[in-house]
Amino acid sequence: MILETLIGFTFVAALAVFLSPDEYAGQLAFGLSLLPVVGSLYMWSQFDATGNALVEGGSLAFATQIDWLTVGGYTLQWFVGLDGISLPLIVLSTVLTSLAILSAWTPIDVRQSQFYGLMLFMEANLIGVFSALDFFVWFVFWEAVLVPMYFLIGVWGGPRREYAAIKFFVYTNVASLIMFIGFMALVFNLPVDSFGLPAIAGALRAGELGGFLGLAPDALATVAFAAMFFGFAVKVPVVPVHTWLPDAHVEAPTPASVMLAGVLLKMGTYALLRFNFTMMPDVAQQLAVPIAAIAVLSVIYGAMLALAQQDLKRIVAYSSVSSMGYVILGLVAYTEFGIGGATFQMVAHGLISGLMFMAVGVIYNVTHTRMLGDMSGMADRMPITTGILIAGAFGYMGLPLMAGFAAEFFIFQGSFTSTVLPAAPLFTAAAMFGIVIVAGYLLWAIQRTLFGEFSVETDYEVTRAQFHDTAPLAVLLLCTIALGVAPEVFFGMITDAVVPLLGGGA
Amino acid sequence: MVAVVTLQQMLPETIAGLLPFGGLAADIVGALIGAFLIANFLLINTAVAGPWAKRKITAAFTDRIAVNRIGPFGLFVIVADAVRLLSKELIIPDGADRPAYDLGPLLIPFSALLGFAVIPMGSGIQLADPETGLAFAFAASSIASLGLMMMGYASNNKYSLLGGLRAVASNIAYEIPLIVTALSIVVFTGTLQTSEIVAQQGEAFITLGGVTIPQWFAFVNPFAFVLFVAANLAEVGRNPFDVPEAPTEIVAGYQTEYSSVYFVLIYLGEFIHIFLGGALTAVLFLGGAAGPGPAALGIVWFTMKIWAFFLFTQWARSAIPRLRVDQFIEIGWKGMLVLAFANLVLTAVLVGVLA
Amino acid sequence: MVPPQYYLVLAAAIFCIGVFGLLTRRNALMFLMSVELMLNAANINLVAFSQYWGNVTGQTFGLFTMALAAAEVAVGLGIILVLYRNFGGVDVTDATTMRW
Amino acid sequence: MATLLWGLGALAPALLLALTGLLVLLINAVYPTEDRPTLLAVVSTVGSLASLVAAGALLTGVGGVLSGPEDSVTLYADALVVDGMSLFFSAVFASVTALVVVASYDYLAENPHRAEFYSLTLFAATGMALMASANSLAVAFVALELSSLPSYALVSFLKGNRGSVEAGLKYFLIGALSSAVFVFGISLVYAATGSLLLPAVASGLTEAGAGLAGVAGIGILMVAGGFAFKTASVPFHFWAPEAYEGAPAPVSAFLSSASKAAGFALLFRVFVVGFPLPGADVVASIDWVLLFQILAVATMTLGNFAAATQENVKRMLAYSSIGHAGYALIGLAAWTTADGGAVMGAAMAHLLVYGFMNTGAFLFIALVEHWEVGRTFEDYAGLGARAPMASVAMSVFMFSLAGLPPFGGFFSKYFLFAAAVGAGYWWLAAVGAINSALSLFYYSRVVKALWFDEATTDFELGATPTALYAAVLFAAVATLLLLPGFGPVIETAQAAAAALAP
Amino acid sequence: MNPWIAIGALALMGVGIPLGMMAASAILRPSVPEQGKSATYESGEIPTESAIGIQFNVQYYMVALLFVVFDIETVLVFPWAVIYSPALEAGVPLTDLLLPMLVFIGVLLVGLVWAWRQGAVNWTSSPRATRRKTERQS
Repeated sequence: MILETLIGFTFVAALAVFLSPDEYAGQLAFGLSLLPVVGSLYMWSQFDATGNALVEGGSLAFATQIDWLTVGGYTLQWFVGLDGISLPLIVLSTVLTSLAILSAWTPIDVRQSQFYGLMLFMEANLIGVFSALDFFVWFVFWEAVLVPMYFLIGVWGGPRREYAAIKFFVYTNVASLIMFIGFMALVFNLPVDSFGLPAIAGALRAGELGGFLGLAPDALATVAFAAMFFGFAVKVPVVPVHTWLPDAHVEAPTPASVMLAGVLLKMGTYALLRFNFTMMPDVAQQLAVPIAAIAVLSVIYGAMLALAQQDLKRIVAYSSVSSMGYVILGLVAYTEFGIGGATFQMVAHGLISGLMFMAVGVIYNVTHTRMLGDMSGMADRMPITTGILIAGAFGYMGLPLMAGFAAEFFIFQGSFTSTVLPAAPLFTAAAMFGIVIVAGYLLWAIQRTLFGEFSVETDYEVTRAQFHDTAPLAVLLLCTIALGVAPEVFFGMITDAVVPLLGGGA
Repeated sequence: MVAVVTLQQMLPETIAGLLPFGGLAADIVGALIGAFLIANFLLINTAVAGPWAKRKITAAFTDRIAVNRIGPFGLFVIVADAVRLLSKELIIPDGADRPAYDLGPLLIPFSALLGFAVIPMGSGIQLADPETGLAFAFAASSIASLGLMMMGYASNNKYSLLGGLRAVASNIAYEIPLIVTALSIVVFTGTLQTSEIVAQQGEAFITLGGVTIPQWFAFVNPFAFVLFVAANLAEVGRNPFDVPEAPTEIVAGYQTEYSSVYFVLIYLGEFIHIFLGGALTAVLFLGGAAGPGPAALGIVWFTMKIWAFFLFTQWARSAIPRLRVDQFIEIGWKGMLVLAFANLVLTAVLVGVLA
Repeated sequence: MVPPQYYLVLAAAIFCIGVFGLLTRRNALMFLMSVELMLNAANINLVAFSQYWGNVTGQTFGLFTMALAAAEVAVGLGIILVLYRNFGGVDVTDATTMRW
Repeated sequence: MATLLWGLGALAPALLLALTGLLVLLINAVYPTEDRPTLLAVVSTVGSLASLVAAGALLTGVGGVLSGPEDSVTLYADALVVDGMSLFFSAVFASVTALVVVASYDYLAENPHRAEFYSLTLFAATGMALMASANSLAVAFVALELSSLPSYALVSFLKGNRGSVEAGLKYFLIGALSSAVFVFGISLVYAATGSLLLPAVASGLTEAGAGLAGVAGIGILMVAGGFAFKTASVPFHFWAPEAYEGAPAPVSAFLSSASKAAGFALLFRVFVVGFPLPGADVVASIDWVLLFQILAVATMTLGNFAAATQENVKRMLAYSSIGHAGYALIGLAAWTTADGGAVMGAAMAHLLVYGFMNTGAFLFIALVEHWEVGRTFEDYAGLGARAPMASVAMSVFMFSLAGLPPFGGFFSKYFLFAAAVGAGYWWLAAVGAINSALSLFYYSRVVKALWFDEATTDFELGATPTALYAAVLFAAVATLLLLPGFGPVIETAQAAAAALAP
Repeated sequence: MNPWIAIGALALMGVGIPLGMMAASAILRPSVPEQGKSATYESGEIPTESAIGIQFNVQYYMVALLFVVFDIETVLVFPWAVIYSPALEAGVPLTDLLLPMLVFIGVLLVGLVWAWRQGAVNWTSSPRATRRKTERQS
């Protein structure tokens, strides 16, 4: 019941904050958001699941399974539970949400209660997405995450917020529709009587898929895989369907982009792992080459684009596109280290990109510009912030003893030794080349903005950021370092959940 | 009982029987002759009633001596009046709405006459006896209000328009009580066939000291009788309900602009209408043509009954003051309607409980 | 006895006349009359075939149809009255504050 | 006597509505001069809620009239039938009526004819409840008129408002025309079959009215036309935008939700029970499944595309309700004698959910009209900041109408389309899905206007109308709760629909 | 024989006799057209504008609507009244015969009472009349 309690409490908290007066909304929201953090950490401490939730033989933690309704021979259930893959992401979402709320105190100055209410609403749905094990429960939460983000971008965003919000909404909804249709095409041709993901995964892995509209089972599986891959790829996003991301990030207010980069992107990769790569491993392995190609393309192309940007936020945004490329590469490698590292990278990148966006936001709060050319020598005035920003950048570059390093190391090790991916070393090498570019543009950007002697055109005195701005940065940095030093805390349970997947393949 | 029961031969059949030839031709000729006879019978009644009896009665009420020059008791004044009126010039007012202006006067005697088609007049004099006789009689008699409206509207005269409107208002206000009251009788009889209704009134109601009172519905349900007569007064537009004409308010209302033969027709129609009201009263409440003596005397009794109703209207005309229009309408909707429904429901309940 | 097809033809003809009037007249009252015509066409069918089938269902329904037609006219006249008050006419094409 | 009273019990949902209407009239007759807003509103609300409770109770077998949604009883020489379907729809009508009555308490703030409004609404609802349980074409016609005539008066209720009068006129003209067509169609069907009772009509069609087969076909077509008017679907749809835009917003809510649902209730019953599909033994009928496939596609496409081009929110909603009529038509368009229950039940469930979300949307418009803000998307700008709760509710309605999770509209649409796929008409579901995706565009315009855009003019909202607010919020909560609580709804609906199939 | 033949014949008479009288008068009567003779009568004054299309008391309209309602209802009562006693003799229970009609009339009466209290059947509502009414009540 703890999961339901968590989700329900967060919904109630969202409503309470929504109705609270604007002055206290921020403090109230932060206070309330601490409880989910405690809850998720408690679940972590009590975590006792083994194996993968969708593969037979796995056991779930904190699972509940209640019949919801039965229509046309299909039973819908309220079915939630955790395994080694979902727990880290839930911890990530709760932690990141409360830090994002903290970081929103300064920049958000209108309609605060609505803003924080939406943030908590989104958090509740995120917990749902990462814990749902029935397709409809999962889909409802999945779609429900989009709504608050739509409002967060559209109401509190920058000058072109409406364009960005609607672009984000349309992209993701169309993607969801295609994915939905693909999945339905699968389910209606499976001998299952419920939408429980384990049942469907079991049936699919057992190859019980039937034909539809004259399509042979294999062809149908391929089509559905493609549809679902597309649907999730838009969320990830990977090149070439990434174009909504920079707009959304640039226009979104800092806390929103923190959530977007830190958690929402992970929904895409999480879903890819859960649906495509868990349920249809053989199709995935047939399509390994194109997928890996897309992944590498995202890595390189995203990095290149980042290199070409003037806007700090755009730089981070594109860099996260390239980081997501690593995740997909790790997934398609189908090795313990590959998928495990990909999952670990989700968490790591969540923390680091959150850190980066937050730091950029802090600087923006003070200078009201994000353009490289407009500022330099920030280090003189904001030593702490800049220090943390530099640390984060190194984390991005995969500096040892940081989470990024661990994640990318795992991924590359996994993909290098991949058996299902032809010419794996080639792809790996190409992706590694991405790191060089990352290092390049980040160092260059930092050098231009933070060092040199101070100059910003402002009509007021640039001072240090307030404590509640820098505190979340510090916390995130600590987390990053902690994960980098001791990846086992998550990696153990992740690999435990990943190993069963590999048995099913080929 | 709902089945068609022809109690006796209809008048046309009798005539057709006398004709040398048979078949459809005989039916048609017989019908025409019968219709002609009945129409003329009514014309005679009206001729006596209109120019002569009306004046005599009014004079008697006002303690005068009316027409007494031409012929015995001035009876020939009828002829004189007829010639006088027919030979008057016909003046069509400016801006009269022409076809309507001419049709109106035609409709009134037409509707009144048509109503008589189903009335059993005793001694086997009845033109037709359809299953829906009563409904037909009411339907035919209410065509008149259409004519009144046409006249009032087509005369292009404000008094006439008011008169026409009032006429329609009065007709619609009192037609429902009239019909509903009649229905309370139908609840007894279970049929709309006039002859059947009359026949059922032949049975004995109660015997008081050797005198057998027939089951006339006037005795069975006097309340309905009173209502019916009152509503009938309004329908034929006589005092105290002659608001539509109201010569002292709106100078004869819808007939203000009519002269010569049109005036005659309107007059004729109104009197036949009075007789029709009397006939319906007789059929529904007074045992139709029933009376002491041989059945052959039926027509006499019938004539007496409708004349009695005529006398009643004339008495009312001379004795009772006219209502104001607002009182008139409100009595209709607030008084008569409610009473009529109360009567209907009560009758139904009683019939149901007693039966 | 008249074969039923004749009644059908008659009713159809009256119905079509009603439709024609409905399409050609712009006066709301004319519109009402045309609708009455169409309803009466239906009544002809009902009564005729009530005799043809030998049950009174059709006739009874004819009564109801009349009643409802009258009620419809009552409401319609009310609406036309307010139409006259608001638009100063009973031409259905006068009332165009909203585009079709 | 027993049968009579028992029948009264079985018809309680309809009778309660009618009695409440009469009671309202009596109250107004007792106080003809001063109006008693609270008393009237309370009486009407209690009455409609009582009807709702009665429907629910009968549906769950209380009173022993029905054993369950699949059971059915016929009353009064089979002229009326009370079964799961009729009670299901009665519940819809009752709840919509309750919402509308509560909402109009504020909307009619200084209108002297409050009592007339309430009684007309209740009488129309009575007619709808009777439509849902009509087992004879005669009752069908009478009930249809009983629900239509008060609606004409309601649409043109604001006597001084030209828009309202014009709307009433157009609604009335089309309504009179279509009712004439409807009754002529009935007369033709009677000519061919010699009966008006639906089962008898069905058997009459199977035994073939000799040379009158064609007549029956034309009659069925005309009857379908009459229904097209009531449900505001092609080809008798064009009154809807005018009527909904001009009418007082609560009335628009009432018509576009309850009246439409009533039309569908009757449509489903008449065609499934009365007009068997042409087959081996059926000679005199038409393939109405094909007919409704054409109508459904035409209706939903036309409605959605027209809605996408509107500037006036109320008019947009009117067109969108035409589109939803198209979705509900799938209930017949995908009908198969084998398992029509699934798809038709899904359509019924969709109509129920639609009843809440669409009523709520129109009531929000009523709220805005009450504040005299304006009618176009631009006028709605900035409302989100001024009336957050109501705007949240409106956003809920919009997303739910578009069929997005996590709202009731998602499930009702999903199960409708899934049932269509299950019945083999996957292309119908595809068209529906495409239309829903399109509808998201114009629904989100409202949300965008509410929350994103800044108010062009700095306006202030008047005092908060409590009852109207309560109605809107209640509708929103219902729309939300219909997602987790969808189970019983869809199960009841499908059981009832399956029981309907011969 | 079919009664309607006879009725038709009487209808013929009903049209024929008036037409005959018209013809007779057409032969007898003079025609002297004269200025002002054909002016409509308005108490001897020069008539003002035409009487067609003048506005009159809206109460006429109210009454007409009331009539429509009750006339229709009479149409529906007719068959009931006819079959009432035969059905009783056929042994139909009284309640089944009577109650529906009572309910029907009851509903109508509610309508009538409402219209009454709304003043739909009050012809004049002049302030003087109402004042007198109130005085009478007090």
